Amino acid sequence: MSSLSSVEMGSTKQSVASVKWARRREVAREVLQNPLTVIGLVIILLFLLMAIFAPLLTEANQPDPYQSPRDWANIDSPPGVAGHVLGTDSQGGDLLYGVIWGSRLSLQLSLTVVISTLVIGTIIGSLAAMRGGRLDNFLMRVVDVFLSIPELIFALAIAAVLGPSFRNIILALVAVFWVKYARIIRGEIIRVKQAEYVAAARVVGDSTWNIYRKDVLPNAVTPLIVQATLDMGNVVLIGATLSFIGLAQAGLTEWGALVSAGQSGLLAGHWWVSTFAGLAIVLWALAFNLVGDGLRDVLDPKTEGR
Amino acid sequence: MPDQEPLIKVEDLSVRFHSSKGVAHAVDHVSFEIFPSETLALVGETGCGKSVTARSIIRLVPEPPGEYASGRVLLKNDDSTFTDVLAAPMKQVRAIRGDRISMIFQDPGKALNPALTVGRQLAEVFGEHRASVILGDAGIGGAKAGALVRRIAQQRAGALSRGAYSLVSRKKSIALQKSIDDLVIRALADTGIPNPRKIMNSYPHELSGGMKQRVMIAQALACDPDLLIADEPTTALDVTIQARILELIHQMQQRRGTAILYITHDLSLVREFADRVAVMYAGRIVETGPAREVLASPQHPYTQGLLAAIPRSQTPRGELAAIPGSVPHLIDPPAQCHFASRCQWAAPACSRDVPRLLSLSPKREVACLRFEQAADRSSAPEDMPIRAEFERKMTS
Amino acid sequence: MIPSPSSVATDYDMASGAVVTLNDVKVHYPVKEGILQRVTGQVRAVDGVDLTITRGKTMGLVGESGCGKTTLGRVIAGLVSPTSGDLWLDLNPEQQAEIQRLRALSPSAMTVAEREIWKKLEANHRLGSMSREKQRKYRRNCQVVFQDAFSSLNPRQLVREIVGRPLRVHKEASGEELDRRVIELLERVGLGAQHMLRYPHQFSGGQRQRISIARALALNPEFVILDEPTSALDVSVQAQILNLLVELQKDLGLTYLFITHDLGVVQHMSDQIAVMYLGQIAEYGPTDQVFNSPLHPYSRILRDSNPTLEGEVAGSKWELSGTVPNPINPPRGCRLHPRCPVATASCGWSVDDLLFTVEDRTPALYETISGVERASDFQAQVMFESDDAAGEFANTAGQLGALVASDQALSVDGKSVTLRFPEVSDAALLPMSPGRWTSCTRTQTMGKLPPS
Amino acid sequence: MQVRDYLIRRLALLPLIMLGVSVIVFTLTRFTGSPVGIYATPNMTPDELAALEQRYLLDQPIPAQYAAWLGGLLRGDLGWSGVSVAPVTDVIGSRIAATLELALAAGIIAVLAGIALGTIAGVKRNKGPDHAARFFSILGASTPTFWFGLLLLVPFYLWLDWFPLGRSTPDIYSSLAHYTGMYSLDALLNGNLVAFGDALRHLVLPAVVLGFGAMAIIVRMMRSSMVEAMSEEYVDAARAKGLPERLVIKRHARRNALVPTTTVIGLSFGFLLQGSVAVELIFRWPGLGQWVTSAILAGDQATIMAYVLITAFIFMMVNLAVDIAYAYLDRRVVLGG
Repeated sequence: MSSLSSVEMGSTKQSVASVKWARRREVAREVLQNPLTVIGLVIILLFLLMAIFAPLLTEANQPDPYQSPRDWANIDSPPGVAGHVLGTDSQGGDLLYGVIWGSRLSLQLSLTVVISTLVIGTIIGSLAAMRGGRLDNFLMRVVDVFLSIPELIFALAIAAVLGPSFRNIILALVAVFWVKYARIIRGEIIRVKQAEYVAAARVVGDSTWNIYRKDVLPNAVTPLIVQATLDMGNVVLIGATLSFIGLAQAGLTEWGALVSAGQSGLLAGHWWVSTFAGLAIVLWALAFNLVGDGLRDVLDPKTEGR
Repeated sequence: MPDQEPLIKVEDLSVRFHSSKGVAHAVDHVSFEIFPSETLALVGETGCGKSVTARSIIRLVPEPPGEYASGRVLLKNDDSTFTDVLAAPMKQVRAIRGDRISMIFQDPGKALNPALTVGRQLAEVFGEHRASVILGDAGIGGAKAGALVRRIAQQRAGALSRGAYSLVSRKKSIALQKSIDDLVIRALADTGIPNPRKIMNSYPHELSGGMKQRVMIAQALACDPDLLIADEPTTALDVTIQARILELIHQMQQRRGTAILYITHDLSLVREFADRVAVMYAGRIVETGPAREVLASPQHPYTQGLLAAIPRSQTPRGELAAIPGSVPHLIDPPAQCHFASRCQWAAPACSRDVPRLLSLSPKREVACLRFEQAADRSSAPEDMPIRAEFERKMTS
Repeated sequence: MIPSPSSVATDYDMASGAVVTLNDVKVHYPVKEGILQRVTGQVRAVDGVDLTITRGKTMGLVGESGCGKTTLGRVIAGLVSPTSGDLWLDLNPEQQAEIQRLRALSPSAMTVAEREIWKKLEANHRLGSMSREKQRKYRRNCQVVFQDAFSSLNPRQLVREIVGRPLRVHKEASGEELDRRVIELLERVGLGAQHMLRYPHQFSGGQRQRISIARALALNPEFVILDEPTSALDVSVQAQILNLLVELQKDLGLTYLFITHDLGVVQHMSDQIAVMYLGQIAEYGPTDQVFNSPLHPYSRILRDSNPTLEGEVAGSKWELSGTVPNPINPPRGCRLHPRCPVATASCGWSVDDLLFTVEDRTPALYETISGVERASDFQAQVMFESDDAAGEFANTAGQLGALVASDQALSVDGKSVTLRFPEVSDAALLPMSPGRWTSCTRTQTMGKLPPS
Repeated sequence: MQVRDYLIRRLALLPLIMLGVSVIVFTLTRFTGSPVGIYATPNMTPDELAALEQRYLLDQPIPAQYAAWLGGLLRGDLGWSGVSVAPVTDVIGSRIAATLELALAAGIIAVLAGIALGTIAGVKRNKGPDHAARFFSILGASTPTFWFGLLLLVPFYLWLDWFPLGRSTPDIYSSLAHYTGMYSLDALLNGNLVAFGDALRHLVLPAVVLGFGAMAIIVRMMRSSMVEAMSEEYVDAARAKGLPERLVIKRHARRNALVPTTTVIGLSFGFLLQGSVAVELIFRWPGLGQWVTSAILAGDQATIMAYVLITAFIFMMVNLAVDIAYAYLDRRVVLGG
């Protein structure tokens, strides 16, 4: 019987890595087969580039780059007039500048909220599912309480209490969104704990922490990744609604705030102010929803192991 | 076995499944016949295409992703003409399903709708195929009843809530309901269920596995079909209940003369409950013949390997004759005998040509190049597998 | 004729000692109902099992779904802790006999010296009261191969990590030494180095079971629990795995506990067989004896209902009637009696059993009962509207449980039927001859099963 | 578990969760500078303010304050709404009917359209209608309600003037007897078709805007449970009985697909409540949503807190109703915690 020669043995480290990467590429190829997902990814890439290269695309407005520069001479000018590609709002704020710097704020908002809630939710959900018993019951009742207040209304109350500012919107969303992840990870861990490979690991005598780290979490995390991708879009949607109803600082280049600023001009026929900012929100949320849906079809836990 | 006209003739049936990885040839040019009140067993391991073949007989394979690539399924009518189920309009196929050919499934727990009572699901068969009988029993004249009553009878048989479709007159609707319930109770009682009325009103999750399978049998034989397709009817049941269910099906066949197509992976079942057997491997029939004969003297290497792998009382421990290797995948398969890679008599010709199902004797067929002449295959004799047994048998 | 009640633990191959000995092991799960989730009953999954697994042999554990065989396997593997009863490990013959003797004495009757010996035995051999280090040693020595090839391997790990894990957990090897050991294990089960860097979903069912076996052998255990290892496999692949298991047992002197519902497989693989029904052992003995001359109706019915390729089974086939009773309150006396074709009045018939059987099989008759006066669980007065209803009930009930009328269990007077069943204690597993045990009270009195 | 036990258990849990919500809201009120502000009516004299602090034990330790606050809440004293210059409870009384009317109308649209689209998408899997329904539902989930409102407002109100803003043409409604407080229903109950027509004209646009988002959630859930139901064996068994495809889908597949979807319908009602905040603002719909947005701009904490409590309560009642429907639909209800 052949056995691995020493040369091959030496290279086991790289070959393990290469096999793991081959597996990831295989999954990636499967995801990219769906055209809708590809469109979503392209849009996300564009937004990413727009956010990163904002200072290059438009000259940063001093002192606060997140307040769009005022061109008092051409207020409410339609798109393409006086050098304003997308036109200006009632205070002469350049809309193109607003949309570009708004993408930075959206990136900031979505990354901070999703990552922090993912971590908090996973910790609490894992504790509840692994420990079980009274702690599980207590944590799940707390989750029930949080979930009985609609997300936006809860966040709205927190942000209003903390005082209107973009930072407070982020804090409010973090305080509200972790619950969703706690519930998902708890359900998945309880499902995975019944699998025989977890019993096999216990028979071998591995510690609970190792079993959690090596067997339970990796197989329970997939639905979390799908939900996180979807929430990268949802979070911006809800954040924009909060700033639309006035919970962000005045004049901020946040898309929701821009749409709100354009609302009064609408009746006077200045349609462009709300439209472009709103379109940016839709594209952002659409992109992440498309990618999230594509991931869900490919990474369905039930068929994954087959 | 009666040698008059066959009830079902499956001719050159091929079923393919399209998937992102390619086209899988699940069933590949399969032909066989089923004679009235005969029990034919279709035997093979997981993925050999036996279930797809069975479902094709009542055109249950979903198209897409499935596709009937070739062949016909001919069902004999009373006037001894034949209807091709695969080509007939769906309306006609639906009239056949449940009335002339019916089916029971492997896991009765999954084959019964959890949200409907047993009685309601059973009544559906009567509502669909025996609406005139329901009307007759309820004393509602066939002629003047009109289409509306017929439709309501149909709906009522499967109606969600009994009140929803009450007829114009209260009296008629009670009579109608009573005639439906009588039919259901008689069907259930026919399978030896002790308290049919109680079972009729209970939900599937309240019944044991064996009881659910009895309900499935009652439902399948409600309209006294010509053919019952039993897709691994007892695999999900415990061995003591399995024996009783198989016994029940056998008795009902004796009483009604129903032909049975048995789908199973368990060869020992074939010996006790089947008249004829067809062994399938990787989408093709490799051997057919009377059950006892095939089990006593299997000709095809795969059948021999399968029989040798079953533990018997006197097989010394650890010496089961296992078939090496595993089933090849059937996605865009090359022209070959799929068993060649695992066969001890394989020869170069085996991995080039597809063996034809040839009849050794009037009732015995085998698909193996060992039983064919090099000349018919237009390939060099040394490429053909050795034909020792066959010559010996022919000359002796 | 019945020897003094001692446990099956005394009876095993004296020379090699016992890997595991179970005494009166019970596993009960609380049933919670209602708003406050109050405990209203216990599901008695395993309800008092005595068993000895002899070193170097294969013990077959067979029974239908829900009989508790998998739970018992999990208790022995340490995955489930027993509600009561003891699990003794590595007892040599003397210790085995000593424990049986001491167990029979009530604690007060023990002398100080005996109590001392009992303490020492517990500290060294009883799971739960032995030292952590000893427990960990047992954990290494007892491994499990599971049924579902798909769910017994972590889909996210490579075969190298899966098979190597036991060695890493017990820090036996690492780095290249670990890889070498893993390759050796893979080759031993018929796979090779080329399978090291692959994911479980890239293998067939049979290959996955081989990986599962390789993992079980990693710490070269003495004792492997096989929980339905081939039930999910096709016959041809099953043959390959069974041959491999036998080969490994010969080479490594392994002890197997082989759990399955397939009678053909258990007959082929095991030296001793324990047949389980509703959480208890119905019959225990050497395989061929249990198959050729079963001492419990259930073993016989299991054997007869299992289709075989061999000749026709002699005599008429017995059949079980009704369905498996609810494990929350199992029938009294012998647990099979409501379904058993040869049950007699003294098999444990209670009033409820009879009424439930009548209701299930002849509901019309059941409706004619107007009232029931219970003197006890075993004696009652059943009243009917009319005399002939009472009469009819008497003779139908008579044939139902194959009750022998002569036992005066039933007597009709006028409009009522009096039921007088003998008060029977729960059936116990008793030896009929060395190595042959049965819990069928009828066989215990008659010596053997009635001819079919 | 019996259906009865399950519902009693859910009812027993309700006050517990409501208490949890009140604790959260109470802690929020403690973040707002001086808590007495909630109860203070405008231009109160300092000693009147001191009396208020006494009454609500604001100088006592937190648990006592919570008890007093909760006592006030149970007595209906939620404080003073600076925005509407009236006690909070009265304002809720007058505005809750408007929000419920809008939410119900949007809900009906979302549920009917959602189930219909979801069924078609599930049955015609990976064919034309499926892709259309999926894209339509993803668009619904990605479009912010407020922007979609503005998007429809411009053509239908500004240019075509098909649909007016606000809740009804003034004083049409005032002459009618008030039964439910919902204009459309009351108009119907009064048999006054003109008023009913007018109420509908005002209701259509905001209801469609609000319903669109919720519909997206229902379509997605209905589609996935339809796809799952269609692959079940009892659907094949139904076909094997010779049933027409129409009946197989309606009586077998959809009946079971509705079971998980009912829970999502409950959840999507939460989406309606939170959507009404922006929609009521845009369409000048005099409901609770409009009231809370004005409270935010004015920093009126009492209104905001009351709004959170009342919406949580409505949301829980709806979920309870959905649970009852769930228990009725699927007999083998074995629902754990």
